[in-house]
Amino acid sequence: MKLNVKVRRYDPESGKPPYWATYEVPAEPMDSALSLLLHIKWHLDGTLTFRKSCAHGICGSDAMQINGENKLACSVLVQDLVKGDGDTISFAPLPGSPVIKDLVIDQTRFFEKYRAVMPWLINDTPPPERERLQSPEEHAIIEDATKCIMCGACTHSCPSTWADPDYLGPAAMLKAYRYTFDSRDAGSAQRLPIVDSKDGLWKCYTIFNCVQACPKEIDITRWLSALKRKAVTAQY
Amino acid sequence: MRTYGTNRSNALNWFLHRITGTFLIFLLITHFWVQHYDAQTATVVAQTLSSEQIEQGVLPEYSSEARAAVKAKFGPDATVTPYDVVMLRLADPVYAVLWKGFNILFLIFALHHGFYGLNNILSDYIRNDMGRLVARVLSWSLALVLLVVGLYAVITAGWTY
Amino acid sequence: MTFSHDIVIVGAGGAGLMAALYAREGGADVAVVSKLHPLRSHTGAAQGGIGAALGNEEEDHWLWHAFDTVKGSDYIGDQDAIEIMCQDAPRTIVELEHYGVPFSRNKQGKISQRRFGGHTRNFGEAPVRRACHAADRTGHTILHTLYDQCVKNHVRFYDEFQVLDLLMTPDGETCGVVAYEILTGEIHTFHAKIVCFATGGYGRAFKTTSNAHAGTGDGMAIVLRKGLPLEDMEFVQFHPTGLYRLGILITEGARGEGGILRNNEGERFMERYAPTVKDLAPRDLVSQCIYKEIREGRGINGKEYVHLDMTHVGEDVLLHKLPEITVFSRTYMGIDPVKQPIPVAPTCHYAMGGIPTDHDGRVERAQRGSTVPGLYAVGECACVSVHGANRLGTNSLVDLVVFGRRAGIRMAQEIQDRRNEPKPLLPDDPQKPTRDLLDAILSRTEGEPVVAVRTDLQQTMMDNVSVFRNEETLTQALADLKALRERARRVVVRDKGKRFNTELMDAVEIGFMVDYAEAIAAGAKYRTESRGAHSREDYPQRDDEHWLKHTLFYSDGQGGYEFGDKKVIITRFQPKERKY
Amino acid sequence: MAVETLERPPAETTEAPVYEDDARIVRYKIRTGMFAWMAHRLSGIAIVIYLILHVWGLKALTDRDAFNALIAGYHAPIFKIGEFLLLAAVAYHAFNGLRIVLIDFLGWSPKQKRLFWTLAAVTAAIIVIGGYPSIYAVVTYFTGG
Repeated sequence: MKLNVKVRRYDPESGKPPYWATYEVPAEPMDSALSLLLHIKWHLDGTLTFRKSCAHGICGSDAMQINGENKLACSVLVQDLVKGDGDTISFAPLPGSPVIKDLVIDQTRFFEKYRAVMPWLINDTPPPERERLQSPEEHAIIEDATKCIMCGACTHSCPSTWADPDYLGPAAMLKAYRYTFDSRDAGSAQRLPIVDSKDGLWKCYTIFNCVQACPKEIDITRWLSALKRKAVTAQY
Repeated sequence: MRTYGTNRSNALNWFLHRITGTFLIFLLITHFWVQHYDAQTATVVAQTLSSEQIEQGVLPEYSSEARAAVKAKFGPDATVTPYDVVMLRLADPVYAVLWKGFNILFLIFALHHGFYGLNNILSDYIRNDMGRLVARVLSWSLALVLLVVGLYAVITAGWTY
Repeated sequence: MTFSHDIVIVGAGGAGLMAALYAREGGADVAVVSKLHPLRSHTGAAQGGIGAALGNEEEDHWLWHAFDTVKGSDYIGDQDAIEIMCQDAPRTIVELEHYGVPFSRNKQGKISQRRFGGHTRNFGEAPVRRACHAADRTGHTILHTLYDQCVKNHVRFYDEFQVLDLLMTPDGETCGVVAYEILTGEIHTFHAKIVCFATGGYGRAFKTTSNAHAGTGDGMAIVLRKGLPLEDMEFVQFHPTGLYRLGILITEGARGEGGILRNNEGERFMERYAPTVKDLAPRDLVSQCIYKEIREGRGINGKEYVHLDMTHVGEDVLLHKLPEITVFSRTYMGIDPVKQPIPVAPTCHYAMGGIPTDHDGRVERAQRGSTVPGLYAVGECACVSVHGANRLGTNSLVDLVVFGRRAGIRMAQEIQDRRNEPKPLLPDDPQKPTRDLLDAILSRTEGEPVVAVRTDLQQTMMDNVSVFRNEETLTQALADLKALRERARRVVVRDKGKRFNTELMDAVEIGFMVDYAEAIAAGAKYRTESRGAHSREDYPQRDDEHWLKHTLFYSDGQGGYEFGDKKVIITRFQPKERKY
Repeated sequence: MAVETLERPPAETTEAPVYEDDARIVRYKIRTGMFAWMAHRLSGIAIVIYLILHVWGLKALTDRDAFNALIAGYHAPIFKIGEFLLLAAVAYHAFNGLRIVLIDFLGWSPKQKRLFWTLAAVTAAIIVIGGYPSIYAVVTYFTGG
């Protein structure tokens, strides 16, 4: 079938603001959305710019807004986006961060927030000779959160992030959850004050856009709620 | 690089917001019931008055239960106006303390819940810190004024009756 | 602009981050320069596990692991290096665990282990549970944890900087790299005492691959262009179970958890080829068997794939131990592995060969001991050689972490030893060759687009240099590559801008790809025997008399090349026939 | 120029601008969660405005005539419609608030969509039953009943 692919283009060197370009692209129902962009770049317009790498949903390069919703381009198929021949698919950069060019956003702020939550295991007791023990039940608490690929689809789908760019956002706070609830971690006294602040947890209004956008289907809101409860109990 | 998350905890306010919210559901149900559905005490009834009627001072008509209760309390000559219906509850000292307590609690919870929520919205959409501070001071000042007005009204109601 | 650091690591996958982390902990000033953000590295795609004789599930011994690795390598892996790797693996995994890697656990709370192809108990008796794993996201969790630790330890990251040239003094001492900042289009010089390549593999030279779009083997080509050799490039691993047509990896862990390969008759054909370990035979063998089945007309529906049957292992195992591949099958094939078999075919997966190094990651110019001052290589782009002619599943991650760690420690030590020396002087105008290269591409207005050249390159490599090769196909491939070299020099890009010009980088990469593709094809033609993943139809036997040696490929950069030999080190396990 | 870098210095050429959309509200596909949140905010704002007027109105409690006039005013048709809208806003806000509390306190996040539709049905029922008198009064007023 033939599809109309609308792409939000922005060329900083032209001095012009972003605009929509439309391309006619042949596609099969089982093609990924990324393959449409690759077709444009390789055969129609080499100037189209987007990030890509593994092309099967694990590296997290190609999160973007597809048909008005944040998705990983490589993990969503044409058949799930359109009904048939001549339909339109739209691609835009993730909303809420500065655009560098076309579908490429500046992720500086996104990764600053990640760094801010101390995303590493904190445990000052000398480690044992062998691995630290962790029961399967304790592991299960954080397993869902360890699936995160830091693609940014969640943070850039959050109305709180759009409104306030300083909001830490779901991705960073999920990292905070992942380490704080790791049975091997002893750093919650340092990490919790960061997420328990005006930039943190309390701007999560359980909107669920992040859960909807997450390509790894992580129930982010569930884990952020657990982090909220922990922050409250840690205070009193 | 900007430093994130350096101010004090907001956990208590967040927690209270949910607690007050939950309580407000029950307080509201009671409030609604008493004001609208309890035939004896409802001051707002399912009746419509035209603007001419309101200008002429026409008052809503109350149910026979309400009229009977008012007359039983304040004597057979008592008029049955909205004010009297309210005073029915507040004139009895024991009952009044209960109701006043209820209303004071309701007032405080509603103001905290409402204005905390409002502040969330303001701080979401106002980006600079000064703007946020101004909005916060103004909105909480308003809440304080309302608290004073409300407390005064609830506490003094019925004193002169 | 010139940036100055003690150590510059090129590439931020598992090996690069491991080296960076340990070098940083050793007190060195470390910069990691990567063409992708580190978390986008392809280590994240490693699924099934990382092998180590921890013995958490049953008795295991590092020597058994070493034996399996040697046998898996078809006896061409260097046994001293393999011994180091297998001995170091348990300790390294425990260190990773202490860094926070969220491994799956068994009931005792220890790291859970499972079966994997080629890993056996007591020198080949039966499959053993050796692969430590985090569900089927093992590489992903290791990559993210290492990045977290590097951030904690203030490793300096230069993300989305593509390294295009290696800088050496006239005496052959390493002094830095030249990189192109993709964001701004600026060229930068990195001045360093030590440069370490960790640029990964080259799967994108083949049409069907499990590798990322970024897997273009840049580091190998850059080193090759400096007159340094590439070792054993003819050994290219095809993973037996890639999703049909897409090449997306279905982990060997799927067979480790009980998955069975079946042909169009529903027959479990691996029983015929490897009666002891059956579906858990090493990858080279399974890939060759699948190709044989297909050639003999037993592909499913006459097409070029077979079935990976997981329907009997149960929904619980699929959802909890193999969740990713369950999702892949559902998303990309529309197949529910709980109910239907998965269509699979071999997919280009791993480069056994690469930049020759010693046990500490130091690059060697020719024979053992001929190290290049200040130059290191680790990970898939390096060849220690622990994988020989065929890598065992899980051993890539072991290679990354063990030799990444060793290189990191060694580099920190070297910086300590050389702390009073100044950095070697940069050459005059170090950026000139890079600038010229880019200007030439940007100023060209007539020519072919990159994609045309790349497609043809991938096609000829797939047709002629994949699982089975012979004199004829390899001659064809070399002829094609000669033409492709000329075409790659004349590609034209439409994007002439400075900001995030990925098309320009594609044009540079195609030049790299031609260079090492030639090393692969020429090496395959040179080695007239069949060994491991290198299967010559015209020389079907292994020939230890002539070919129990490594090949070193040197190029003049113009299509001329020559070979050198390097001895294989044998310590405990004498070569014998490889049967499973 | 050689730089001993601790943190990466900014790139030299930064003329080409990044495009930053300053909008605080973004067009995005509205699913249950975001709908629930938007409606919660809007109803919340409406209720706060009502709260301000209502508490301010309490001042009349100290004056019999003023209070009677105020209550009489509440029986005008426009206020009857307002009364209905208030009920709708309060009922929605209360039940969605309950949903948020269940999600935050009891971790009911996996059930949030089902919870939304269940509570939406309850809310609709309450609005219909509770709002019937107000609507009936307005309708009879306008149809001259």
